[in-house]
Amino acid sequence: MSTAGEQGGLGKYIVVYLCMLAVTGIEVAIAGSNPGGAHLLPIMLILAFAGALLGVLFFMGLAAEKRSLILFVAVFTLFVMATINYGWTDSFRVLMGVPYAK
Amino acid sequence: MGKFLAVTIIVIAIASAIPVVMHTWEPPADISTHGHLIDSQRDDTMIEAGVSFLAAQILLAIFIWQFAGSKREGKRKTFPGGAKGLVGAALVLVGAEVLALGAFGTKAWATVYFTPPKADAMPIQVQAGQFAFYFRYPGPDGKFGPIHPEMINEGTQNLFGLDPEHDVESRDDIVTAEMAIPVNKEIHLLMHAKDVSHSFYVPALRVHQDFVPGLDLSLHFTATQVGKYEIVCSQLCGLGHYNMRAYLEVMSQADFDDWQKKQAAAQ
Amino acid sequence: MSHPDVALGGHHAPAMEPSPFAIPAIKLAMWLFIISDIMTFAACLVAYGFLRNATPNWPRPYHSSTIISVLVMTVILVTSSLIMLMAVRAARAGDRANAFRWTMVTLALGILFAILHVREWFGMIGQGVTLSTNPWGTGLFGGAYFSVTGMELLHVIAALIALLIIGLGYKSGRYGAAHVENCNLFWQFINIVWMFVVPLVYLMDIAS
Amino acid sequence: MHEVSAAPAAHHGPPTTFIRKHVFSTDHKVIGIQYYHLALVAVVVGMVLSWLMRIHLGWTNAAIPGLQALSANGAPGGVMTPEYYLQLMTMHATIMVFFVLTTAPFAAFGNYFLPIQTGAEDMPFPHFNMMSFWVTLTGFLVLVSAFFVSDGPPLAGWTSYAPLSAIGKAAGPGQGAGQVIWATALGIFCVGQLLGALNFISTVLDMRCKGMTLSRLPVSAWAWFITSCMGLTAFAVLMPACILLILDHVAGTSFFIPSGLVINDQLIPHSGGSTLLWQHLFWFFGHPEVYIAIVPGMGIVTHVLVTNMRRPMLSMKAILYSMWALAFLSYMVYGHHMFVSGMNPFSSLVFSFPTLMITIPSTIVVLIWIGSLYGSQLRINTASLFALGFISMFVSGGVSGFFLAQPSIDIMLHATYFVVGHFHMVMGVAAMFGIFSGTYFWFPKMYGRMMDETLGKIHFWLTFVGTYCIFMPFHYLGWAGNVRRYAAFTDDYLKPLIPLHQFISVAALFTGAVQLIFIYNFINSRFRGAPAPPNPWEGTSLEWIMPSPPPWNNFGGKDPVVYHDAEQYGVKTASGADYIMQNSPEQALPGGDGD
Repeated sequence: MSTAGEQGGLGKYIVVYLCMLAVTGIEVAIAGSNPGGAHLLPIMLILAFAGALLGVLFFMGLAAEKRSLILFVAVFTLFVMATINYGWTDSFRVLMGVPYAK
Repeated sequence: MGKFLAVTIIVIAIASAIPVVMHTWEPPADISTHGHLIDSQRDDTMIEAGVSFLAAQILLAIFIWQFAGSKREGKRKTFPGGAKGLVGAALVLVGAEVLALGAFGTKAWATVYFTPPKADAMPIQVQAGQFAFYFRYPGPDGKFGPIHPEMINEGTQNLFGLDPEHDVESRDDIVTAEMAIPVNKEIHLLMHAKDVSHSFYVPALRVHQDFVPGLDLSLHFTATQVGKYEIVCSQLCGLGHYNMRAYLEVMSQADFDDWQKKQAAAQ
Repeated sequence: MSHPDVALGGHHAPAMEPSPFAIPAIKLAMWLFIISDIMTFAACLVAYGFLRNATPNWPRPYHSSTIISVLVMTVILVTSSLIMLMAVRAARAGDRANAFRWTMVTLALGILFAILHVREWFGMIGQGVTLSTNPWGTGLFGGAYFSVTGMELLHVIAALIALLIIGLGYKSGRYGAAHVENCNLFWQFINIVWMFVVPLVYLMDIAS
Repeated sequence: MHEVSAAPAAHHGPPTTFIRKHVFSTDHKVIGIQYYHLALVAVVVGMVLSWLMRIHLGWTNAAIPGLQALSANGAPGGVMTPEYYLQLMTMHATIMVFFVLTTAPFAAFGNYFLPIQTGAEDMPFPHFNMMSFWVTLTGFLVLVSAFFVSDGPPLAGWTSYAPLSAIGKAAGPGQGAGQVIWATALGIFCVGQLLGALNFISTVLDMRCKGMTLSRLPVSAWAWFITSCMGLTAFAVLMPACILLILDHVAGTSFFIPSGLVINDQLIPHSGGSTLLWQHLFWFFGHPEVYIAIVPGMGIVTHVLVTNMRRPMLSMKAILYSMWALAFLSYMVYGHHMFVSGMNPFSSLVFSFPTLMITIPSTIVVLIWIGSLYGSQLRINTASLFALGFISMFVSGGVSGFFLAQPSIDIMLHATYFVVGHFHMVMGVAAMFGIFSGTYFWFPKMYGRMMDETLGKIHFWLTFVGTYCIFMPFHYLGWAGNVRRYAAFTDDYLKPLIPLHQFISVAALFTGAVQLIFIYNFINSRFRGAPAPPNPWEGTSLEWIMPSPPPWNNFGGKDPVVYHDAEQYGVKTASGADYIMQNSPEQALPGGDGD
């Protein structure tokens, strides 16, 4: 099994830990100073992905795994996650396409 | 046994093709201005699909005939061109075929959905509910009064939930149970669902669109033949689904004006 | 690569082809479960986003007190994740006592997180938020809020039970280091979901 | 999640009690057989429902004897009401899609043969595997219980489009408790399949015996692996969708119910939800599900064909890559179910092109099958007959996809019998032929006895012709604009089509009756068939190296070692056989047929 992570001290983990907290802190700062607005979503998503990526790579130890597992998880998950996003265009239509109802 | 299977497959393939070639079962004849695009796209696809179907079935049958139970000695024959040839053929021929179909088919789709109705198109609102269609004409002012769902009452025949006391636009609206339209005039159909999903399917008109509750969609079309056609519901809407229909009467402009007057008087 | 001890055990360890990912079967299964769970959460978040996007005037009820509570919860959860890593390190080194201790600290922080979460729920309920109604606007808000965070909370509770069972089991020698590692994966995954829940469910809805 | 420590039962010695052996068994072979029997029960239920529906469609006012006893409300005097027709249709579709087409080719055969084909003693998580079956069975029982609640099963179809499925009782009979039961059953089913998929994937990746490299895996194992990958993510989306649907029913939420709906002059007390959201979530699962039903069939058929053609496929790689391509495309095309159901018309084009692309891998697979027949020494037996029938059905059902992939043509064909014919041909009958092929092929291994070939062949011929007689006319009906899910045909333009419906009904009753031959053959051979030799079809993969049925630990405690891929057919060997088993170190002599 993977032995990576046993070498090296806790230093790496603490850096990641601080980064994850910092990501949340940045999110709060941005959201707090800039309430509302659709442009908030992409920023939030990018930050959340960055935080999650740190977690997956280091806390879950994916970075230390074999390349094949990294590829499998990354390609599989990102592909399927991307394909579930087809529906968005319709959410805009539900928002705007109601001219004759009350 | 193998030879028998080969013959059976060929007989089935040809028998399946006969009703298509003979046009035994056809949809109602097209009465719309855009329908020929759909029909020709459909017929082109039928040629390609039919050829693929017959070719595959017959090839399958021939090889079964030839090789079932064969016990040849010595060198085996492999399919000329081998896997590379077959994969190449599939990629190139089928790829080109479906791309072409997709690209040309876009035109028919775009005509129906991507072109806005003309400015002088006649607006008609259709409301689908379990299990009937109702139609609303805006009347002389050309405007529909707003719908108040809480006022919908079938007992008092307030089918659209109109409030003529407060809404000026509602006062001259005409509500009918059948749809009459003038021939050769573009109709801008505004679709509203009262309860669950329904569909507006007029085979003769080559028009098909679901009603989406909470979302008012619109369609536009022009009928070119006077006559009486059926509007049916094709989206499962409950126990009366099979029985949900209305008639579409395509009339000359003069007849339509008369009809509209008569309906207005009856309101 | 001596995974038979984990995947098989017992008297007979057959010779196997190596796994292409070089991880034992139970770790692979955990990764697969996480992939599947990602889709479950993705579906929930897409549903939430879809409805939210399609709703004008989505309520924005959160004030600084909520956000502080969420921040505290985040710090607790991320800290617990870090501590869980200590348990994994100890388990890898074969240090059962320490691994158990760190697992229990993680468990305690996890319980604290869950309690704060439930407290926040009660706070919301106290303000009149139910699955179908809320004082601020569209009734969808409550349904979306409770279903997304409920899904998260459900995972937290499942993970807490797992932490307890695996922690005790590892201490008594019933489970191996691989189980602690798997527990870590699941716990980290909850942390990662939280990274999305915080901005999407809370921070986007700060009252203006 | 953490019961994973449980080592395979194999390592604790064979189970001794009846319950551990046959009921709560962790042996993948027993679980496979349990799944198969579940599918068999489900398919009989589903088929009887389709009989009732077909009788009603052919002769709308006919009284069906005994039907009143089943549901006094649904069929007063034995004459089916329109709502009862829709309820039976919903149950027919749900049972067939989930508990037959997913369960039989994937869970049943996959459980039994995947570990054997990889050379493993068992799956890595036998307890999960056992749970997977019992959870699935629970799902089935919950679903069937919908027949016995007061209003009966739901009538919203297997797609359960909201808001019909979400409003509750007011929307129609069965939409209250029945619909909740339906959603609950599917949610449970998803859990069962998740447990199965975890096991399948880890078996293929981590449980291969020495020498069984990934490239030496038999094609059927690959097919189950690909299917598991789809199942892993597709069912994970259906489950939350079902939970949200249940919440709409029982907790008053409005995820799928928009504002301002009126039923019986009453405003529905829900607001703000979106009906399109259900369609997106459902079809995101729904399209991969279709491939979950068919890809194992493709694997089984390829496996059966390669054994009976006595030669390797022209290119097994092409088949494998095509199956992978189908799996990938299945996530990108789901919108073709929604071309005219209110989706953004621009999205329709986005979905249309990948849908058309599906034709390419499908064509590659069919061409490789047909091309491989050329020059083969095709053995005709029931299994290979069904495999050939599968190809024919797959082609027939596949070409109608040309039409349905194009949004413009879909304007005419959407929600007509053309669609019904298309998916019945491809994922119904073709998948069924795959199941039959697998059954006749593997029955000797699973039960230790041979099936009766004569009865099997009679079964094939009547089924082959019968199913064409049922489902080809569906296409003509749809072509003429016959809308599906109608309890009766009262429209003027549909009346001329009724004789064709009657013809279909007769064919359906006949073909259904023919299946009794299969069931008789199955039960009779199970107890009175000739004892099966270890390798009746002279196959090469590992399931054939052990006696039939294999012992409890598959290989008798000896580890097989693999030297070849599973396609060593048509070779020249010292013993004179034309094949080399995967575990035989023997090398082919030069001058073989295949050189």
